[in-house]
This record gives sequence, structure tokens and C-alpha cells, in this order.
Amino acid sequence: MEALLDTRSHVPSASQRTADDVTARVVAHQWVNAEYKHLVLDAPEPAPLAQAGQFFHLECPQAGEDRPFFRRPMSVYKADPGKGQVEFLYKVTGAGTRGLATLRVGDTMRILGPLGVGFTLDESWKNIVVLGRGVGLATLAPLAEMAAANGVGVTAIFSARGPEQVMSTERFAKTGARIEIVLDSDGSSAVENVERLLRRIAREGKTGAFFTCGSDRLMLLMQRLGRELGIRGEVALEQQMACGIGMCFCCVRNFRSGNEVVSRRVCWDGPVFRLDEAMSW
Amino acid sequence: MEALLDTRSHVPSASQRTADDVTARVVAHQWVNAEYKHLVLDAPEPAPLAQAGQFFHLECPQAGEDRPFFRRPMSVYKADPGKGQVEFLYKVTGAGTRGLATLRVGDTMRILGPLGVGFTLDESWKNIVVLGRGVGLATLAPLAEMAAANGVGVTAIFSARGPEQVMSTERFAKTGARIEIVLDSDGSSAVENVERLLRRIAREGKTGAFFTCGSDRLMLLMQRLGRELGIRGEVALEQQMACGIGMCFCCVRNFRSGNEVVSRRVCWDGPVFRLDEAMSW
Amino acid sequence: MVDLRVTVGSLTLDNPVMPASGTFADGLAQIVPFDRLGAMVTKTITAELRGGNPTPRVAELDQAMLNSIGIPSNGVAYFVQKSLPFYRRFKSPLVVSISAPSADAFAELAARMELPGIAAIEANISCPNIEESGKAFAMNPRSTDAAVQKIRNATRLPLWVKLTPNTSEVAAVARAAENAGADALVVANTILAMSIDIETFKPRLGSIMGGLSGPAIKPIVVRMTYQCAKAVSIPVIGCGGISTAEDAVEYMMAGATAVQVGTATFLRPSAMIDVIDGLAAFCDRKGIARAADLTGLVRDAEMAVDDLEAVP
Amino acid sequence: MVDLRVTVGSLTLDNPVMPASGTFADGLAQIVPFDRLGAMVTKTITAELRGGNPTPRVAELDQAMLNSIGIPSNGVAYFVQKSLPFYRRFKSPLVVSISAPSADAFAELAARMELPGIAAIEANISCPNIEESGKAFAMNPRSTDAAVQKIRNATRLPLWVKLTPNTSEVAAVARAAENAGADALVVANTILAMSIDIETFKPRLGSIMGGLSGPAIKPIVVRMTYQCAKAVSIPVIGCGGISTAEDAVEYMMAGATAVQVGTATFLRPSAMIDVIDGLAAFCDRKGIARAADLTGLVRDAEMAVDDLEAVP
Ligand SMILES: Cc1cc2nc3c(=O)[nH]c(=O)nc-3n(C[C@H](O)[C@H](O)[C@H](O)COP(=O)(O)OP(=O)(O)OC[C@H]3O[C@@H](n4cnc5c(N)ncnc54)[C@H](O)[C@@H]3O)c2cc1C
Ligand SMILES: Cc1cc2nc3c(=O)[nH]c(=O)nc-3n(C[C@H](O)[C@H](O)[C@H](O)COP(=O)(O)OP(=O)(O)OC[C@H]3O[C@@H](n4cnc5c(N)ncnc54)[C@H](O)[C@@H]3O)c2cc1C
Ligand SMILES: Cc1cc2nc3c(=O)[nH]c(=O)nc-3n(C[C@H](O)[C@H](O)[C@H](O)COP(=O)(O)O)c2cc1C
Ligand SMILES: Cc1cc2nc3c(=O)[nH]c(=O)nc-3n(C[C@H](O)[C@H](O)[C@H](O)COP(=O)(O)O)c2cc1C
Ligand code: FES
Ligand code: FES
Repeated sequence: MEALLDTRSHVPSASQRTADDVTARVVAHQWVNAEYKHLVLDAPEPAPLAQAGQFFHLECPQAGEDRPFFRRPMSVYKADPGKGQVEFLYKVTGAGTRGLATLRVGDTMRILGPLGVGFTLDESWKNIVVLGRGVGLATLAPLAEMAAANGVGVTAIFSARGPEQVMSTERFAKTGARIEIVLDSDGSSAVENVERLLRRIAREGKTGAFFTCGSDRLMLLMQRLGRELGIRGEVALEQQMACGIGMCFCCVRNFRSGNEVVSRRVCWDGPVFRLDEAMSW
Repeated sequence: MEALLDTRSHVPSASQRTADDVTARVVAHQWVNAEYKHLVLDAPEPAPLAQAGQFFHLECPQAGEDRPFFRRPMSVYKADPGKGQVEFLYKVTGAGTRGLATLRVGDTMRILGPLGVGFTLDESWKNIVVLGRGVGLATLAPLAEMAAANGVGVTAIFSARGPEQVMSTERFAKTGARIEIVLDSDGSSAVENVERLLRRIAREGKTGAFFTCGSDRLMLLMQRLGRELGIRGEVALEQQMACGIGMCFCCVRNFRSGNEVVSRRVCWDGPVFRLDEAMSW
Repeated sequence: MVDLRVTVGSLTLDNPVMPASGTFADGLAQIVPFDRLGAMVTKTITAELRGGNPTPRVAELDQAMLNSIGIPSNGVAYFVQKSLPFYRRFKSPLVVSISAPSADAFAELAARMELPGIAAIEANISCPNIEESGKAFAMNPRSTDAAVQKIRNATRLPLWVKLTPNTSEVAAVARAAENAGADALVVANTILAMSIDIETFKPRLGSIMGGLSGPAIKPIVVRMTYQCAKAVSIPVIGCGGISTAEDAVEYMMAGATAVQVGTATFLRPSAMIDVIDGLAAFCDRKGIARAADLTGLVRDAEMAVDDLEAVP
Repeated sequence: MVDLRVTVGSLTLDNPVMPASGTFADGLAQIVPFDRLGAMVTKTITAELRGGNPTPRVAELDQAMLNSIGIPSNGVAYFVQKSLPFYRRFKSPLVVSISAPSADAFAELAARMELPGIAAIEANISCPNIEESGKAFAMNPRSTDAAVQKIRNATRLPLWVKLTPNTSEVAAVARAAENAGADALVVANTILAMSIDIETFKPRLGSIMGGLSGPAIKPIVVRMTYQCAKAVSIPVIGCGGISTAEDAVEYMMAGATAVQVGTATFLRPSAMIDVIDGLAAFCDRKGIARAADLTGLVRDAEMAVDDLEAVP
């Protein structure tokens, strides 16, 4: 048995949310590197109103042997209400994302969103640190932009296997973020090294808050440092989803809440959670 | 309960048959009219050795919503061992044939055959009459060619809704067959009219044997006339099929055999049967 | 204009379409106007607090979903305070699905449901009965009778009883529920199934086995709906693999008075609305004046079900 | 080189792949070299002559087949004279599937099978028992026990017993068959189902209900295979929706010693050969030396099947 449901969670109620299942049209869809594709969609509201950290549940086309049954959750990589667009950056992994990858410009698809609870930015913070690995950067990119728009400085640490896997640096750079890249290929991504880096940034007084996504190891590191240094933070989590809107309870994860362990739905109570309450997955 | 299986059927045994499941390649695939398509395949042996009246069990591609599960039986419309080709003429009806219709030149597909027992031609006959409706002509065309090749004269009666539905006349004409066309649109396809036509041909001494396919009504007519005038004949029947090779017993039909009614498999004991034993369907 | 209303015991529903328990919650209100639904059915609640099963709790199979959510529940008090007020805003009748580990506990929980805003109880007796070493009540007529009788005596609310497909005698169970006082039957819950990831050698679900739902189970549950509708005279609500209006029509022709849509809502949140609209369109096209006329319309009169041959 | 041999009781098979009863006959010999099969299994035969069911006898559903062929049979005498000599040409062991309407009739028919060329009997006890108003023997442990005991006493041939999935207690039935002397179990036959053509309002099968087979039933029968393999110590032969080597691996990991391929052969006559080749390739890739090592390989050790939660 998993833990009991969290009865004290203070997330927005159903009446305060405004997701819809809309038909979107592909306006661009390109490979970013050998594994990742960047998808740009024209989509009616409320889709382009998505906030950093929210996600969509995407209907993925069938393609040959691939017949994805469920939808697939994807973080919003960019949302532009002016242009009426939403963007995704995703890794081609299994049946669903392989199907997704076959979409061509002009094709339409159903997207359900924006869903979940995104990042919160305290405007009193002068600087934040975002630490992402792999596709975690996709989730953190809109946060960096939101921070910049609110006059909050950003240090972004990218962890990746090798230089080819580093993405979105230009987007982060445009926000004026300071960028640090750590790689498996040269050993710089080792936890001890990232820890040294974070401590240095903390010493510089640039760690108003911690944000992370995409790596259990790095989440644990930020959690430990955050606790030690008294830095608040948030983490965006993943879990398999069926409904995406809080109905099925398949996407639960356990969290530390005071002295208890409680279970919360990633799709409804998250996907962004308090860093200090997250548990290793 | 359906009738008991026919235990006295004298069809070739499994060891005397030579079907195989081969990969064929589409070399031509065109609409003949609004409903029918003509499919030409390059196929390895034994496919091109098919005899008139035999059929193939075709794997039909999935296309959009259409996901045909079983294969679909189709009479061989032409088989050319010299060219290594087999041809089909089919009506686009449901999921399977809609899927089939999406095949493009160069595509490959699995075809199982040649299957079943085809027409028998007694070389002592000077003339035969073939009477077909709809796609029945597809089944009878190779018979007409076989007859011509054996110096047997052919009168071919085509029954159709209107002139647009009349197909294959050139192929029959090339064999030297005499062609009569009867239509619903001008009332000439009425059973009484076809009966008058058949009696006239009989009077001309041109009814060595009767062959029919594609219409219950016309089969019954030929059967009655055949009995009255002492003319032997054969009919090619259809029935839904799962395996196509005698394993599943789904394709049974009832037949009159002496004083009994027996059940036979269309795929294994037929699809061509003695006209006098067939029963209305 | 097709009249979509159907009658389930003393309740008249605006249309025959409602959610299946466990596949519906407040979050859907963002997308689906709940007032358009024939009824609203809650996730099964239990009296006490309960955790759910270990993750992974779902797996996707070909045209099917496998789940072992279990019944994580905040308990009845939480439901009454927090969830019920939310559903009271909508005019569609609310059906509360309940579950308990014994017949007496079922009755106790049922007794607590006579509250404003609750139109009917759906007793999920597909759940394990601790008095029969964990076998579901609905697996046999005896334990079905025991549970339904006690629940019946504990409440005046309309009582729907949800059966399990994991039984060899669904018609006998249906009759037992009817005789014990059920006002309607829901046929059925998920089918026990399993899947293994052959690359990792691990079961795809944290609890190894789970319930199969979605299109793949439809022919099996249509059969059970047909058998139950023949066996009882109370309404049968069909549930299993319904994702389109055509599926709903098939269930109704087999004998269902209404239908529940489950897994399909996960794939297409508006599935229920599409089914409602499609039902009206189908009836229209076929010249059927009232959706209620679809019930039992299957042309089986000249066909004798040959029991001795049904299974090859 | 992967060793594909598996042992089913006293029989050693060259590989674990064989046809399912009713989906195999002489006609397939044109396409499939029977000598490559782990075994050959005949369509079920009965003592007496029998017609089959009314047509239509099959319907195609999404990723599934619905059939009500029944057991049309020319009787045992015809089988022995005409069919048996054909199969004697091949070196793969021949398993004859038999069926009868009572336990005594089963025993009588079994007694007539000790003939050269017959390696084992598969008792299809998923068929209706006239002594239990047409319920299949395999629906409950009691009638399973009665039938299997009588058959066991009537023959020295290896006895495989084929179970029905249409039961709520497949593990108990499996144990009953084992205790009564079965040498192996075949899990399972088709699942009772139904489909209606909503345009014509007619059932798609002439006998209304029929048996569901093909990929759609796999997760249900994998679960039963797992349950049976845990319940007995005789070999279990998995059967239900197997069309690829991956499917066969899944069944074996769940506990099957061998597998039967049914419906898939209708769609792809060479399916069994592809499964055999694919099994070898899978074992090779995974560094598994013997196919027999796949049996029960599922990693369920740290997982407790939580019976109380298995059905949502
Ligand atoms: C809130 C959220 C945001 C996400 N944002 C992104 C993103 O921006 N870019 C991106 O590349 N990926 C993102 N992911 C992960 C993405 O959902 C999975 O990579 C994707 O579902 C894999 O599907 P598949 O069919 O290709 O893989 P398969 O392995 O074939 O999927 C099988 C099943 O497992 C589920 N699954 C597999 N991996 C994951 C995973 N990591 N998280 C959740 N479910 C999974 C699938 O949804 C599906 O149900 C996000 C996940 C969540 C929960
Ligand atoms: C021996 C034989 C030879 C045939 N030759 C030809 C031919 O040369 N040209 C041609 O156009 N048609 C021919 N047919 C009929 C052809 O098989 C059907 O039109 C086709 O199967 C319809 O499939 P569908 O998926 O388009 O239709 P659907 O109606 O969607 O098919 C549903 C199911 O019913 C079966 N079915 C439907 N109609 C028939 C039918 N008339 N006969 C048998 N099964 C049917 C299908 O095979 C499938 O299993 C032949 C049939 C047989 C038995
Ligand atoms: C994720 C999930 C959770 C479910 N939870 C419940 C439940 O709490 N109570 C219940 O009676 N049925 C539950 N069910 C079963 C459904 O109500 C329904 O009977 C089943 O899914 C078949 O319908 P479907 O094929 O339309 O999904 C659940 C099903 C799913 C998929
Ligand atoms: C057309 C057909 C006929 C069958 N006939 C028999 C039979 O005579 N005896 C039997 O035990 N099982 C019979 N079965 C059941 C199969 O042997 C097998 O148990 C079932 O089809 C599940 O396997 P599959 O999904 O691989 O087809 C038949 C199945 C089909 C589809
Ligand atoms: S995905 Fe259904 S509750 Fe989160
Ligand atoms: S189609 Fe299987 S026996 Fe004829």
C-alpha cells in the first residue's frame, strides 16, 4: 500500500482551473538533435495561457506498429498568448513520442491543458538557480523567462551526457541568464562537482531559490543543500499519467509532509512541488 | 445446428495441394469504375500457377480507422506463370477492401494461395455458357480463357445494374466469346428474360455446360434449367472465411447430396461446386 | 427531436450516458458541462481512510488499460464535507459509489448516504469480501445476496449494484441482486488481467495483477449485459469499453437501459458528450423516436442461444 | 545455440510451440513444415457425428475473433481412418483433442485413443457437461475432478486438460485437474462474448454468443496462466492471443512451459514458425541458454499479490 492521500493540499480547486481539450495545428516540427524534437502548435485558448511548469496531455498519433493508447504528458516549453501558440520540446522514447514525431506541419492534434500547478516565483527573490538535466531544461526554460520578465536573475546549470545533448542555451542566454554546463563526458556533471558549483553560487548570494527538474540525483543534492543553507525551492516531477486531470489516481508519488508521508497526484497537486517535501524516486 | 459434414467429398487431399503464403509486389492498381479496382501483383510461385476458379487469401493493410483482422478471399482474375503475375478485380465494400484499395505501386503484401478447387472443363464440350453478375465476372474470366485455349466456345452473359457496372467485356471478347449484356436499368436482367436467353442458346446447341457466379437468383435459374434440359454445371460460391485452408470450419454451406443435406467448406471443398447440389443462400 | 430520456428505477435521467466510477472527478468539470450528463457517478468511497496500491498503477496495452489503482480514499467524512458540495452545484443526479469489506460495513456506509444531493447509491460489490477470503462479493450469488439485502435494509435511496465480470455465473449473480432488492445493475467492473514487460521481466503493475478496461473488453461485457438483461427485470446499466455512440447503441440493443463511459474519458475527456450527441444522431438516422426504444432491440427472436455450443 | 526443448510430463518437445485445437488441420501442411512444430494438436473430436452451429460462425472484431464454430465432427472412426494416417507422417508428437458430454463418455472416448501415432490426449473440458445443465466441466473444481478422474483411469496416454477462462476460480479448477491426474494443463479456451451489428440489429454470430480469441484476450489469459502455474506443479501450456515470439515469452515468464498459437495462424499461416524462430532469437539476445529457463522468470519476488486490491 502507498501512503494515504494528502487531505491538506492547498492547490487550486477545479473551479479555479481552466483547462480545455482543444484542436491544435502544427506550425513547425523539427529535430533539435538526434533524440529531441521541437513542436510548435497554433492552439486556441486556453492553451497559450499556460504558465511555466504546467503541462499538456497530448493525443499522440498511431504510426505503424505504434498504437499509443493513453495520451502523453509534456511540459509547456513556451506559451505565447499573443501569437496563440504553445511549444513542446520532447525526447523520442517509446510508442507515444514516436507517434508524435510523425506529425507534419499542417496536421492537427488534440491537446488537453494547461494542466497542473506550475512554478511559483517570489518577486522578493533577486536571483534563482535552475538546475536541469535532459528534458528538464524544457520545463525550466519558461521559468527562466518568467524570472527575467520579473527582474529576477537566473543562474542556469545544464547537466547532460555530452555537448550534443545540451539544448536551449540560446533561449536561456536571451533571458540574460548565466549558464553553466556540466557534462558526463568530461566528468563535470558528478554530484560533488555540481555541489561545489552550487555552493559557489550561494556564496555569491545568488541563490534566492532552487529549481530543478529531470534528475533524482540532482534533486536530492539541491534538497540537501537547500536544507543546509536555508534555501527554498521547487522541483517538477514526472509520473506515468492516464487522465492528466486528477481523476484516476495513477500518477501518485509520496511526499514528506511534516512527520507524515502522504501521497499526491503529480497531475493535479503538481507537477511542481516543494523541493523539501519531495522524495527520491 | 447445421448439417453434418460431407464425409464423401472427393476433393484433392492436402498433399495434392501446393498453396503458399508469399510476398507479392503491386505493379498496377487502378480503378475500373466507381466501385471496382484492378490489382496486378508480381508474385513468386506457386501464386501464378492458380487455376480458374481458385482464390487467394489476401492480407489487407490497415488504413485509418479500418483495421481488418482477417484476410479477405478474392478469386484469381488472371494468373500468368510466364510473367510471374496474379491479378484481382475487386469491389471496395468494407474495411478490408478499403484497406486493400490504399495499396500503391511498389508496395508489398502477403497473399496465400492458390486455394480451393477451381472449375473443371470437360474437353468434350463444344460450347459453354457463363453467367455472371457483379464481381462474378472476375471469377469467370479465367474460365472463359481456359475454355478458349481448349477450343471450347463460350457464351458469356453479363448481368449488371447499369452499363457502368459492366466490366471485363474486352477480356471476354478477346477469347472470342459471344457476349450478352442484361441490365437492371432497362429491365433486361429480369430472371424471365435471362431464362428466355438461355433457352435460345440451348436451342442453338451451345449449352454444353453452365457456369455461374455472383447471384443467388441466377444460380437458381441455371440450376432449374440445367435439371430440365439435362445440362451439367458449376457454381462458384462465397462465404465468410477466417483461415481459407480448411482449418476453421467457418465457411460452410449446405449442399444437397443424394437425399441428404451435407455441409461443406467453401474454401476447401470449393469455392466451385456442382450446380445441381448447390442450395439457395 | 429524439427523446433521450431513460428511466432507471425511480430516477428519470435526461439521457442514458454517465461516467463509470473511478474515471470521473471534479477536474473534468473544466472540460465537460456536468449538467449535460445523464448522471454523475463518484469514484468508490470507503468509510475509512485508505491508501492505494503500489506504483506503477496503470499500464497501457493494445486498445486496453490495465490498472491496479485500488480504492485510495479519504474516507466518507471528507467526501461529505469536501466533494459533495461541489457536485451539488450541478443538476444531474449524483450517484455515490461505495465499497466496504463486509456486508455489515456496506450497510453502515450506505446508511450514511441519505444526504441532500445524493440521488442513488452504487454498491461496488466487485470489491473483496473479507468474509470470503478476499473474493469479490459479486463472484457468487450467495455473497451478493447477503450484501445487497443488508444494504437494501439500510437505505431508502435507489440502490444500484455493480457486478464483477470475473465470475462464471453473472446471470445468477444478477438475479440474486435483483431478489435482494437492487433497483438496477451496473454490468460490469474491470476484468482481472496481467501483463509482463519481457525486457525487464517485471510485471507492468506494482501489484502484479489488475483490472482490464477499454475497447478490448467490450465483446465480453456486451455478452454479460445481454445475459443479465435476459435474467432480470430491473434496468441494467452497461459498462465496459464504451468509447463511441455506436458502442453505447450496441450495449443498449443488448439490453442496457443506460451506459457508463470509463477509460474513454481518459483518452478523450469529452467522450461522454460525444456519446450523447452520437446517440441522438443514430436514433434520428434510424427513425427511432426515443433512446429508450434501443433497449433490448437486438434481433434475436428466431435465434435460440444454443447453450451447449456457446463455448467452442 | 539456444536449446529450445521443453518437457511436458513424459514428453520432450523439440520446442515449446504448437497449434491450438481448432486452428490447425492438414491444409496447413502446404505452408508449414509440421516437423518443425513442438507438437501437433487436432481440432477437438467427438465420438459421434455432429453438425456445427448456424452461420455466420465467425465475426472479426478489433484485434479479436469471435467464433461459434462449435465442434462439427465426423466422429472418432473417421478420425482414426482418415486423419490419423496423415499425421503419422510427421515426427512431431500428435496430441488429440477430445470432447464429450459426460464424464463417462469422456472416459470411453479417451480409451479409444491408445493408438500408434497418438502421443497425448488433450481433454477439452471447456465443453458443456450435460450433467450440469450445459455448464462447462471446467467451470468448477467438482465437475473438473469428476471428468479428469474418469479419463485418467481410462487411458495411460499423457493427459492434458484444457481449461476454460469462463470461471471465477481458475486456480482451484487447475488444482482439481492436477489432483485428478492431469499431466499438464492448457490455459485456456476462448472467452464467452457477443457482438451486435447495430445497422441490422442482428447478433454477428448465428448462435448469438461465441468465443473470443486473439490479441484482445491475452492480458486476461496471461493472468490465468500465472495463477494456474502458481497453483499447480504440473506444466501449464499457455494459450490465448499469442501471435508473436514476444507474446510467447510473456506467457512463459508468467509460468507457461509451452504455448499454443491459435487465431494468429489464420491471419499469418507461418505464425508458429515465426514464434519458434523469434523465441530462439529472444533467448539469444538475452543470454538465456534454454527456452525452458523462461518458464516462471517473471520478477515477482518482492511483490506480494495483494488479493484484496487486485480488482479495483
Ligand atoms: C508533467 C510531465 C511533463 C513532462 N514533460 C516532458 C517534456 O517536456 N519533454 C519530454 O521529452 N518528456 C516530458 N515528460 C516525459 C514524457 O511524458 C514521457 O517521455 C513520455 O510519456 C514517454 O512516452 P513514450 O510513449 O514515448 O514512452 P513509453 O515508454 O512507450 O511510454 C509508456 C507509458 O509510460 C509513460 N511514461 C514513460 N516515460 C514517462 C515519463 N518520464 N514520465 C511520465 N510518463 C512516462 C507514458 O506516458 C506511457 O503511458 C513529462 C512527463 C510529465 C509527467
Ligand atoms: C472464394 C471467394 C472469392 C471471391 N472473389 C471476389 C472477387 O474476385 N472480387 C470481389 O470483389 N469479391 C470477391 N469475393 C468477396 C470478397 O471476399 C468480399 O467482398 C470481401 O471479403 C469483403 O471484405 P470487406 O472487408 O471489404 O467487407 P466487410 O463487409 O467489412 O467484411 C466483413 C467480413 O465479412 C466478410 N465478407 C463480406 N462480404 C463477403 C463476401 N461476399 N464473401 C465472403 N466474405 C465476405 C469479409 O471477408 C470479412 O471477414 C470473394 C469471396 C470468396 C469467398
Ligand atoms: C483507473 C480506473 C479506476 C477505477 N476505479 C473504480 C472504482 O473506484 N469503483 C468502481 O466500481 N469501478 C472502478 N473502475 C472500473 C470502471 O468503473 C469500469 O467499470 C471499467 O473501467 C470498465 O469500463 P471502461 O472500459 O469504460 O473503462 C475503475 C476503472 C479504471 C480504469
Ligand atoms: C475457429 C476456432 C475454433 C476452435 N475450436 C476449438 C476446438 O475445437 N477445441 C478447443 O479446445 N478449442 C478450440 N478453439 C479455441 C482455441 O484452441 C484457443 O484456445 C483459443 O482460440 C485461444 O487462443 P488464440 O487466441 O491463440 O486463438 C477454437 C478457436 C477458434 C478461433
Ligand atoms: S493522471 Fe489521472 S490522477 Fe493524475
Ligand atoms: S475458411 Fe477456415 S475452413 Fe474455410
